[in-house]
Amino acid sequence: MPGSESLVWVAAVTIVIWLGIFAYCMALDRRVRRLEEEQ
Amino acid sequence: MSGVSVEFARVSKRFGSRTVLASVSGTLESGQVLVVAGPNGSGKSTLLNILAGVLRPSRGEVTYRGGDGPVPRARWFERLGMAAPDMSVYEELSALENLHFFARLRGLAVADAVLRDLLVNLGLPAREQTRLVGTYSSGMKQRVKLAQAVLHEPPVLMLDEPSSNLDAAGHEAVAGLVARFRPRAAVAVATNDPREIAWGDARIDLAL
Amino acid sequence: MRASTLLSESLAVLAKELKSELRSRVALNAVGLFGLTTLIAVAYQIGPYQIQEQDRPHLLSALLWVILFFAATSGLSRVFVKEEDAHTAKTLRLAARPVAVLAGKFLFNLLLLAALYTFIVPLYCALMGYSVKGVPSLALVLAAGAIALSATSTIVAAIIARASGATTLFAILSVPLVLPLLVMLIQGTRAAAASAALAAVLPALRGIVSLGGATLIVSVYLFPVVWHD
Amino acid sequence: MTKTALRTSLPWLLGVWMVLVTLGAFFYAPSAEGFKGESARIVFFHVPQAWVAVLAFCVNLVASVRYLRRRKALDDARAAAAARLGLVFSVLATVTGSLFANVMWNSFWNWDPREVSIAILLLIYAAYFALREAVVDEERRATLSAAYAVLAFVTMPFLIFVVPRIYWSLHPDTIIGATGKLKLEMESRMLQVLLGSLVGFTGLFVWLYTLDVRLARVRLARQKREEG
Repeated sequence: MPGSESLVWVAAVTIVIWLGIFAYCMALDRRVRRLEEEQ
Repeated sequence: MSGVSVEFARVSKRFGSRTVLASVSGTLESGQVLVVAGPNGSGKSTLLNILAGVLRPSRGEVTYRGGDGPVPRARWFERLGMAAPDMSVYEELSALENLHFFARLRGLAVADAVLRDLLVNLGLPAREQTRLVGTYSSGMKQRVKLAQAVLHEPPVLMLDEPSSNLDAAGHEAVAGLVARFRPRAAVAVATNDPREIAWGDARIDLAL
Repeated sequence: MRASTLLSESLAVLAKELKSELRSRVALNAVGLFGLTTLIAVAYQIGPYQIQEQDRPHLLSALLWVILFFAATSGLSRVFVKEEDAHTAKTLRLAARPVAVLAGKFLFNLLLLAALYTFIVPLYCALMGYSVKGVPSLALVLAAGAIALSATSTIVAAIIARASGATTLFAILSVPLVLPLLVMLIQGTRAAAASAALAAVLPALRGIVSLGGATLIVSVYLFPVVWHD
Repeated sequence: MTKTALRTSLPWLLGVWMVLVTLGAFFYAPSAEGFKGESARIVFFHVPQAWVAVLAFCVNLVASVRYLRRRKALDDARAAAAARLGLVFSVLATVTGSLFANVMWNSFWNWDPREVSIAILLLIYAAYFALREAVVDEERRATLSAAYAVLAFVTMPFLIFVVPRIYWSLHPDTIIGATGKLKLEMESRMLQVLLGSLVGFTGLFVWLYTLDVRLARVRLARQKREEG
């Protein structure tokens, strides 16, 4: 199983990027839901 | 062609956030002149464009009722003649070449003499008719535009500020045209010119 | 009711296009001069002797089509752009059936391309030392290419005619649509140059004709929507 | 499971899913032979992005055809939303593709057939938005961009079948086949991660797409209320 140092580091960066995108999308989701309730 | 009437119900038009027409209704009856009056920007041209089918209304319906029932929108143009400030004729062709082109497009084999007389009646002398429209004055161009609107004897005639750029003689020629078409066609005139408003059997006043 | 057929109306539009083009010669000048100047520039820079032997087949056919494509884009959008600029579009909308307008403009663009090809291609072969073994098959590829290119350009011209910055938009919108066509045309031209046998160009021809045909068919449905509001 | 309960829980599921996919891509899947180092792992992200770019194009086409038939502003909003995402994912696919090409053949662009098709799809999206920017009137913008989407769709089959076949003859040595799937023998674990990633990226596309459409729905409702 490839467990080399750099791979762990790249995986970590990818996950951080994904969590950033995910948080941004969740915020968007909440704002849209609030706008819909205002309708 | 048999008489055609144009009914329009609750026609509205919005461009983005600006409402140009708010629920306008009425009918263009055959044998009648309907005047559409109102200040600049009140939507006179927009209403005519919607009635002519070149513009879709945001809301409301327009129906052309011919002898045998409603006419599909794709065929309104066959029963319609229109002249408007934003409708030009081809400058690189002569007046006669323009009229022959539009006649052929409408599938009409119109004799050269008929077209010459039509232009003469509208005040464009014979010797000018073979020169390129690009060399014409705006009044002469307006006369060619009016000729193109009536050469196929349409049952529906829509004139948007027909006397624009015309001298007194030109205005008389338009008055003659409207008088000739009123008995057997549905005529609509969008105008602010009091002389043209007087032609109206019925009238719609659009506000800003 | 409708005495005339679609054909006579389309021919009326074509006749008008030809008459007004021969009088103003704007599209002809654009296409002709653009083609000629690019050809001279390319011929002067590259010339027949500087390309190695094994690269010649592909490079010469690719260069030919780059010149022909960009020369064409400089003039093909005029058919509809000038109608909007001169405000004659609305008059035409209220006088003609959409398909007749599309057919007339398509035929005009086709003739414009035919004129461009007959003017530039022989000159190109001479200046670049491009020896073509299968001239009839090359003619076939050029004809099929003209039909397909005219079909795509006419409908794209109709789409951009009422947008601002129409001429630049025309190039941006037609490039992605024409790229697959150019690839096939280049391959067909190479095949025609390499062998006199007609069979050599058949694969490319099939692709060009079917793409051109598909575009024409979809244009007939799309044009009325684009032409009328 | 009411609709709202589903709508709140699905994103979290997607969040966890993608973390698992990333872990799988780097640790669960074995490294592929015949590749320089671990570069092949980018395929777990590159292929799904290319797939979503094509998927978005199809969604855009359906919405465009529906707009041309019903002329509903919401259909235009759907078409634009799908095209926006399509543009983003085709850029991502092109970038990851060229990164991979750079590692493998030390050239950022080597005319690999599938890359050319994705790049042309990117050009189509760019042209689509250039058109939308250039037309002011909303209804005309919707009609013209819908017409262009349908026209572009007609050239797609030629893009996918003709271009690769011709480019293939230019570069017979590329291992990325014209069919869009990597030619290397896919070990079952690799395949599982790739499919997981495909599902994840598709989920991301659907989520963003629905967000965009819900936003458009709110904007249109407000516009109708102002106009009413």
